[in-house]
Parts: sequence; C-alpha cells; structure tokens
Amino acid sequence: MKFRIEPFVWLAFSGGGVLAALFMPVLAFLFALAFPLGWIDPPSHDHLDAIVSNPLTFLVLFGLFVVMLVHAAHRFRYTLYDGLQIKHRVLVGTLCYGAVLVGAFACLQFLGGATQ
Amino acid sequence: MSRATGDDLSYRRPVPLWWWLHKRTYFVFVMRELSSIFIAWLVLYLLLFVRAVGRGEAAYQDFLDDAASPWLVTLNVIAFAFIVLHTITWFSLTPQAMVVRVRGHRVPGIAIIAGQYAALAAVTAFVAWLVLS
Amino acid sequence: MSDDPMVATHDVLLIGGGAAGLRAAIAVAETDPGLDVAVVSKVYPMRSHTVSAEGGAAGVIAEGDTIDEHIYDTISGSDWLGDQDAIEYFVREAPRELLRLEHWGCPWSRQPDGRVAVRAFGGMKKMRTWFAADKTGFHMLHALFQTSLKYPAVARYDEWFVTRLLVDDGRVHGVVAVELRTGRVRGITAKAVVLATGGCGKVFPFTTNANINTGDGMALAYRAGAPLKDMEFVQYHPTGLPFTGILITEATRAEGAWLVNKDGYRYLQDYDLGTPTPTPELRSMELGPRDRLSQAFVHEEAKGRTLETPYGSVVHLDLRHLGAKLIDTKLPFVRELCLKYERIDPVRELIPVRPVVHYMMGGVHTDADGATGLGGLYAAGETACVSINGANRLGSNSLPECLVFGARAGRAAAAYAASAGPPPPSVGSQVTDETRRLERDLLGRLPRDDSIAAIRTEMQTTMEAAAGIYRNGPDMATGADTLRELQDRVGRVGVRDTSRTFNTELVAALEAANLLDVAECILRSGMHREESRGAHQRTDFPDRDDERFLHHHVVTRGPDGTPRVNRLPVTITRWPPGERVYGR
Amino acid sequence: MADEIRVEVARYRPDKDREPGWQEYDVPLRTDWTVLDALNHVKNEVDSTLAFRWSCRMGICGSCGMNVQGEPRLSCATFLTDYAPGPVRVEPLANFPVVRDLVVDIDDFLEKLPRVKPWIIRDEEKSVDDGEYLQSPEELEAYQQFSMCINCMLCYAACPVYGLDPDFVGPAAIALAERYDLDSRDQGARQRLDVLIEAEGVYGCTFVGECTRVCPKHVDPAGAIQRYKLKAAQESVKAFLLPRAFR
Repeated sequence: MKFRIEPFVWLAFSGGGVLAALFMPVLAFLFALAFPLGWIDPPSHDHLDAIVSNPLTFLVLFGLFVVMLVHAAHRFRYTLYDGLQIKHRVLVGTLCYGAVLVGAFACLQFLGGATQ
Repeated sequence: MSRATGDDLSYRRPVPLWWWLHKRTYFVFVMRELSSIFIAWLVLYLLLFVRAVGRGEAAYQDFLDDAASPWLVTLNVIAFAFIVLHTITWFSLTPQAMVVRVRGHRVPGIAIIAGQYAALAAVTAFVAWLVLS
Repeated sequence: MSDDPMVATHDVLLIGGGAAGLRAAIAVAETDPGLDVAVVSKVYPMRSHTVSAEGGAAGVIAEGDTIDEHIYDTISGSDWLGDQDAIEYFVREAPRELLRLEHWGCPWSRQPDGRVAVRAFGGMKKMRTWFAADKTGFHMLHALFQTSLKYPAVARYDEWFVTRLLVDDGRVHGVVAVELRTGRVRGITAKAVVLATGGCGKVFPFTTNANINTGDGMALAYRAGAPLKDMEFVQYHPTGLPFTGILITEATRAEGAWLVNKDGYRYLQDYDLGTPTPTPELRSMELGPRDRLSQAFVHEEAKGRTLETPYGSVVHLDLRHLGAKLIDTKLPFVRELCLKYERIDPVRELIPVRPVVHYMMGGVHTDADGATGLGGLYAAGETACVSINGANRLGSNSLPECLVFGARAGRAAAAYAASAGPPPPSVGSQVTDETRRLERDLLGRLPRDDSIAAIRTEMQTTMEAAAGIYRNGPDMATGADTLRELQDRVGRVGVRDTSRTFNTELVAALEAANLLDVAECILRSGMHREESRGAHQRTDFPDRDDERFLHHHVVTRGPDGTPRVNRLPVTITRWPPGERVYGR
Repeated sequence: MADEIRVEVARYRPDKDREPGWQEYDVPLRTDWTVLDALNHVKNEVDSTLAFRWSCRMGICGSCGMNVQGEPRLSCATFLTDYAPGPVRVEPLANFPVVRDLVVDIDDFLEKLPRVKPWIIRDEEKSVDDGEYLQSPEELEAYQQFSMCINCMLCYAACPVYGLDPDFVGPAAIALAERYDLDSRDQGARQRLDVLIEAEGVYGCTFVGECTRVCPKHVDPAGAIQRYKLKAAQESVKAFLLPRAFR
C-alpha cells in the first residue's frame, strides 16, 4: 500500500472535529460566556486549581486542544484555498500546520504551567 | 480517445472570487468551514484561562473581569454561535461519512445523529458536574 | 491513426455505443487482442438508448424452464415470421450472455439465496426474464460501458456522426463521419464495420424512443446497397404515458398490474386474451403479447370505452393493489417517472396509458453472424433484422438480442478483419466527395422558408396516419406519395446554422434524411404485405395469409432512389406455422 | 397563470462570440412542459441555431444537464411552472468549458473515469460455465445506491472544489469506485485505493455536500467520498502504524 500523509492528517482532523463538536459547546458556554458574565457563579479558584493541577487534566486537555488545533488548521487551510482562491498551496500549508506546532508548544507551556 | 485538439475554442468560465456568496448552500458551507477560526480562538482562550487559574486567585479574577469586557464578550458570543454551527453540521453529516451496521442491518442516519446528541448531553453534563460541583 | 489528417485507420469499427455496439467491441477485443477496434457514436456511449430499457432480459435459467419453450414463445410471438434457426441460436446463447454480464458487474436482482431472480413477461410461458429492478437497460449499458473501459484496444470517437459508408467493389472499407465539436469531416477506414445504431422510433410522432433513434444505421446500409428486412413491422407498446410517450414497463403487468378501461373493466378479456384472474397468469390477459394488447386498445377506443385527455384517449394501468413495498423494490423507476412526469403516485392512483411506438422489428438484413451481404459490413441489435422477432417482438427479447448478436457480429467482424486487406485508394476520393456534399449541399445552401423541423413533423404525422396500429392500402399509398414530396423537400432545405461547432441543426438535417429513407421502406414494405400478421394489421386484409405471405420482405434502394421490395423465405425448422393462442 | 414565460438562454458561438451572452425567448407556459420542451420549442419554431444535448427525455440518459436558475438540473425533469412567472435562466452546466451555447465539454470526466477502474476486478475469474457469482439481496443493496449514477455531471457542476481544481477526480467517478468496492463480486478495492488516496483523489474533497443535494438519482457521492476517506485512513493506520501481528 502507498504511504500518503493525507489519511493521517484527515484522521486527526476528523478526531478534532468530533471532539470539538462534543466538548466545545459546554466549555465555550461556561468559560467564555456564563462565568465572565455572571450567568452562573464562577467556581472558586481553589476548585478549578484542583482540577487543572491534576496530571490527568493536563493529559486530557493537552490531547483535546492539540487535536482541535489540527482540526482547525486543516479546515482553515482549505478555506483559504477554496474560499479565497489562494493558490500558494505550500505556503498556506506550512503556515497552517506550523501554527499547530506553535499552538502545541503553547499548550505544553500553559497547561504544564498550571499543573504543579 | 481520438478527440481532435489544437483548435479548441471552448470557453472556460472563471470562478468568481466570491463564488460562495452567490448561493445560500455555498455560503453556509463557507461559514461552516470558518468555524475553524473560532475553534482555534477558543482553544487559545481556554489555554489563557487555564494559565490564569495556574497563576493564582488574583490572576483568575483579573481574567474573569477582562473576559467580561464588551469586545471579548462580543467575540465570544460570535465564537459560540460558530461552535453551535460546527456541532450541528458535524453531527448531521456523520451518517453520510460512516455506515454503522448492527447485526447486518444498517443503522438509519437519524439514529446516528440522535446518538451523537446523546453523547453531547453526556459530555456536557460531565463537564458541568466536574466544574460546578 | 495514420498521418493523413483526412483518414484514421482501424481494423474494426463499431457504429453506435449501445448494448450491441459495446458488446461487439468487447467481443472483437477478446477474440483478437491485436485488432485495433473503435466505437464511433453520435452520443457518449452511456447516453445510448439501451439506457431506457426497463423491464428485463430473457434467458432460460430457472428450473422447469426449457430452451424449447423459449424458442416456441418467440416463434409464436413473431407470428411465425421469425427465422427458427436464428431464434434457436439466440435462445441457446442468451443465458450465457446474461451470465457474462453478471460477471461484468451487472446488478441483476437476486433471490434470497443469491441466485439471479427472474420475472414473468408478456407472451412468455415461463418466468425467464432477468431484471435489475426496472432499470435493466440502464444497468446493462453502464456495466458494458464501464467494462469496455478496461480494454485499451477499444478506442472511441464520442460524438462523431457517421454520414456515409465507404464502399468499393461490394465491400465496406470504413465510414465518413463529422466530429460534432469541430465540425470536421473525416474518413475513418476499417476492414470491417458493425452497425449498431439502434432503432428508428423518431419516424413517428409519439414514441418511447429517444431523440437519437433516427434509423441512422438502417439508412447508411440501405444507401450503401445492403437490403433492409421486415420493415413493415413496427411495435406499439401498449403502455406509454400520454404527451411524453415515456414507457411504463411491461414489468408492471408481470408483477400483477391490470389494464382497465374507463369503467374500471379489464377489457382484455373481450379480445381473446383469456379470463381475468387476481394474480398474473402467464401468456394470458395483461401478459399477452404487445401487438395484441395495442390492438385491443384501438377496439376499446372505437367502442368509446377509453378516457379522453388533451393528448389523446387513454386507458388506465392499475398498480394500486400491488402495494408500496413491491412497487418500491421491483418497480421504483415506474413510481419515479409517474411522480415526476404525471404528478401521480401509482401506489394510490391509476396511471393513464396509451399505445406508443416502441420498437422496430425490421432492420438491416443479416444472417445469424450479423453479416449483411455487403463484404465487411455487419449489423446487430435493433438496427439489424436477423430475424428473431418476425412480425412481433416479445418483451425482454431485445436486450439479450443485443448481447447475443452483438457478440456474434463482433466475432465475425474480427475474423473478417484478420483476413481482409487494406482499403483501396479509391476511398480517399469518397471522403472528399462526402466532405464536399456536406459543406456545399447542407452548410452552403441558402435557407428557404422550409425547415427541417417542419419536414420532420410532417413525416411523423404522415407515418402515424398511414402506418399506425391498423393500416390499409389507400392510406399507405397516400402516405408514400407524401414521403416522396418530403424527400424532395429535404433534398433542397438549407441549414440556418452555419457554425462548425456542435451544429445540431446539421445533425438534425442528416437525421431527417435518414428517417425519411426508413419511413419510405416501412410504407413500401407494408403496402406489399396484403395480410395481417403480428404488428402489421390491415383493415383491408384482416387475416393472416400463410399461402401468400409466409416470407420476409427485403427492401433495396432502386436506381431512382425509391425502395424496391423483394421476398425472402422464412426459415422454418421444427415449428410449422400454427395459431397464436393466448389465455386459453 | 400567464400563458407565456420568458426564458433567458446563455449563448456562445465560438466562431462569432468572444464570450457567452444572453438571448431571451418567450415560450408558451404549459403545465406539462419542461425546460427541455421550452428549448425544443425554440429550436423547432424560433431559432434553429440553438445548440443543446438531449435524448431520452425521461431522466435516465444523462444528456440534458444544465444550470437552471443557477442550479444544476436535468432540463427534461425541470418544469417551467416551477419558475413562473419567470424569467427562467438557462446556462450550460457550471465548472465545465463551454463548447457552444448549452453544450459543455465533459471529456475530462471520461478521461478520469477509467482511472478509478470502474469494472469488476477478480484475483481469479470464474468461468461463465460455472454460473453466476452468488450475491444476496443484502449484498446487492450494499452497493445499489452507488450503481444508480447516470453520469449526468450535475454533481461536477455543483462541486466548488472541482470548479477550483480541475484535477480533483470528482464526485461521480469516486462514487463509481465505491460502487465496485462494495460489490461482493469485486476484489479490486486495493487497486482503487491506490488511485484515490492521492491528493487529487478523495482528500481533495471538503465535503461541501452539494453533489449529493443536486444528484437526480440520490446516489450520495458526498457520502461515498467521506467513506472512502475513512477507509483509506483505516487502511493506512493498519499498514503503517499497527504492528505486523495486528494488520
């Protein structure tokens, strides 16, 4: 069988899509809207700190975030190709997937920083 | 194939740059694809949120205050709307991409969609319990 | 392909890309992989009219069925005008050909155990019609087309219109064709040519046939000196939708649908076709042969027991008692067509139907190997007349006919091509002549008040009046006179469209000339047959007359351009002429 | 209801025109008339130079695809009354080069089709003498939907990916590959996968889904393509990630 990178990228894209569809609504609703706007009382710092400092949380969030970033980058890449008809395929690909690498590094930093 | 070539006078119509504004279904498609930006944004936002939590009580409160600023709320409302679009479209397209068979019979698309919403409810309930309990 | 821009060269040319043409092409490629074979078609092969066949393809496979019974059904269906030796070849080879198509991926409907399923069909004493739901022709054509793609030896000239056969010294050496996209006229030489261009339903105004069924192959052969045979026999299918003429397959009746008049009465019982039973009875009532059912409609109409619509009188086809489940699994296309084109749902409503021109029993005279008598010229499928169909074809015999005789003609053409020499130099000047004719006579001529559409319409109304389900001598003679005038007009009419690119008006002009030649042959043959047999029913000669007319008519083109009708004996082997009995 | 409807037809005569333009015709508005009937009326009564393809007029030959009011349709199955009071815009199918008027060049599809090997591939051919390959109604049903493609090219006209990248193999061809893959008689899935795993194969598709929406025969090419993506991914994981014992 031929080796091609596309199937693997697509698998990550799809996985990210599923996870985003399942997790993002509640995460976005709670952390981006309900807590800042006070619709729901934000949990105490201690409670959240306990959650994020758990190594399991680190693993879960790291996996979740990186796969979602792959999903987003992959999709956005095609949006640039088709929606804006940008023809520089290699450049666009490099920028998009390069952004995932930067993002993954940021995840490592930020999530790792919170896990003590 | 022995199609004569060389004097091809066929007219090739260019695709307009904003082709996806010409038809509703195309527009919805591009909006669906643009949800990717907001997923990326929310990942970044959540990362910053976690970082703030990790930096202590004061940083957490500051972050919540910043997040209540009008421009960030506007951005997050838009982002949430795109997330909902992503979830709905993703779920509704799954049955086309995946054939699930139970005892040799193909599970109807509507059941697959319902299953996904059930999973969404479970995940939502779990996250809410974990965070709010 | 040769370097000469005027002429391309192949070993075998197939004219037409339907079931017969593609089957022949594959047969050539399999017989001798060294042969260079090309399919020339005025449409992309998957557009060919085979695609519209619905009900099925007959082949003896079921337990309890026998070769002899299929032979007998076909012979009695033909009103004893089919050649019995050819019918025997046909019936013996049909199952193998259908199996071969199974191996090529045709999605035949199946029994629960995985074997091929068969259904009943009109005029057949046993269940022997293979089917792919009610899109049998569509599935066969696409299976053949897709399978043909795996043979690199098969070249294609898609959307090339053949205007003339290259003939020298009684042998055919290729064709002249117009490439529609560029308008360029080119000679394509070959050692053997197989005509497989389908039927000629467009001779009539109301037909199930597609726009492309203009008798091109028949006209090409006829002009080149090969005779046409049995041209008086035109099949009316009893169940077409009014206005469009879209076919509602006989499979509806095989699955149990009823034909009822305006009173809801199953009127076929009044026409010696048996007595009504709730479930279908083979060779009886609605499962009688097409000629008899169409004739019954005319009588019913005369009695005032049909319904009037803006598009002529109709009777009703009743599927309601079959139920949605059976209709959706075995007749889904019928439901789709009714919903889309009549806005009625056959699950709950009656389908209005009337007889409609469907099939040409006649065609280019060939032997059982598709040979026409002109060296190097072969024909197969509806274009040809072997004859296995005689005076009336049985439903579901035409698809296997395309396969059996397509394969036979392909093999014979391959054998011929392997031994034939290169084309003589004289064909070059024929190409030049033809190019000049097309450019000067058609494109260069000033348009007059006349139009091709007007000529075609007048021919069609003439043919409907003169050569309908019931005919008579004086009407046919009047019609033949009108056709002579129309021949004169088509010889003078100009083409308004002067473009070289995809000139559909030029095509229509060439097709109209083909149709007129075929129409004349139909009427002339009909005038000579002073009896009623199968699809040829004459009010002035209402009985079959085996004494005078148990023979074929072959038509050749006279020196003045008019058809000359001659006789050819019918081959009778084991089944002497008898009475056609249905429903008793 | 008005007794006439205006039809705006795209015209392009390469020997006269540098680019397509519009021509208007008023045709009778009859309940039974389709867009194709209107075009035939024009051709027979008004302007015999109008060029378009058509044949079976019963939605099975696939010749008469056109963009009607911006939507790819079979013109023989599209009724004028649905667009009353008009006008109705009729254009050649989108995404294909225009040969003339409403006639488009589909040779690209015919060149791509053989690449996906749309025929039965067997390791060992069974002789016709040994009868048919057994295939249960359930096995037939598994691929039946994808065998309904009439090659009408509406899906290519609806597909923005094909419009932007003509190298994309495209909906109908991939659906036909899937049709043979799913056929219990076929053993050629691996060969087709090698063709479709390429960048211009299934992974060029962004699942716009328009091909499925416009398909007059409910073939669902979009579904076929997504399933192919999944299949190719599964096979790739098996071949390159799993230890040998688990493949």
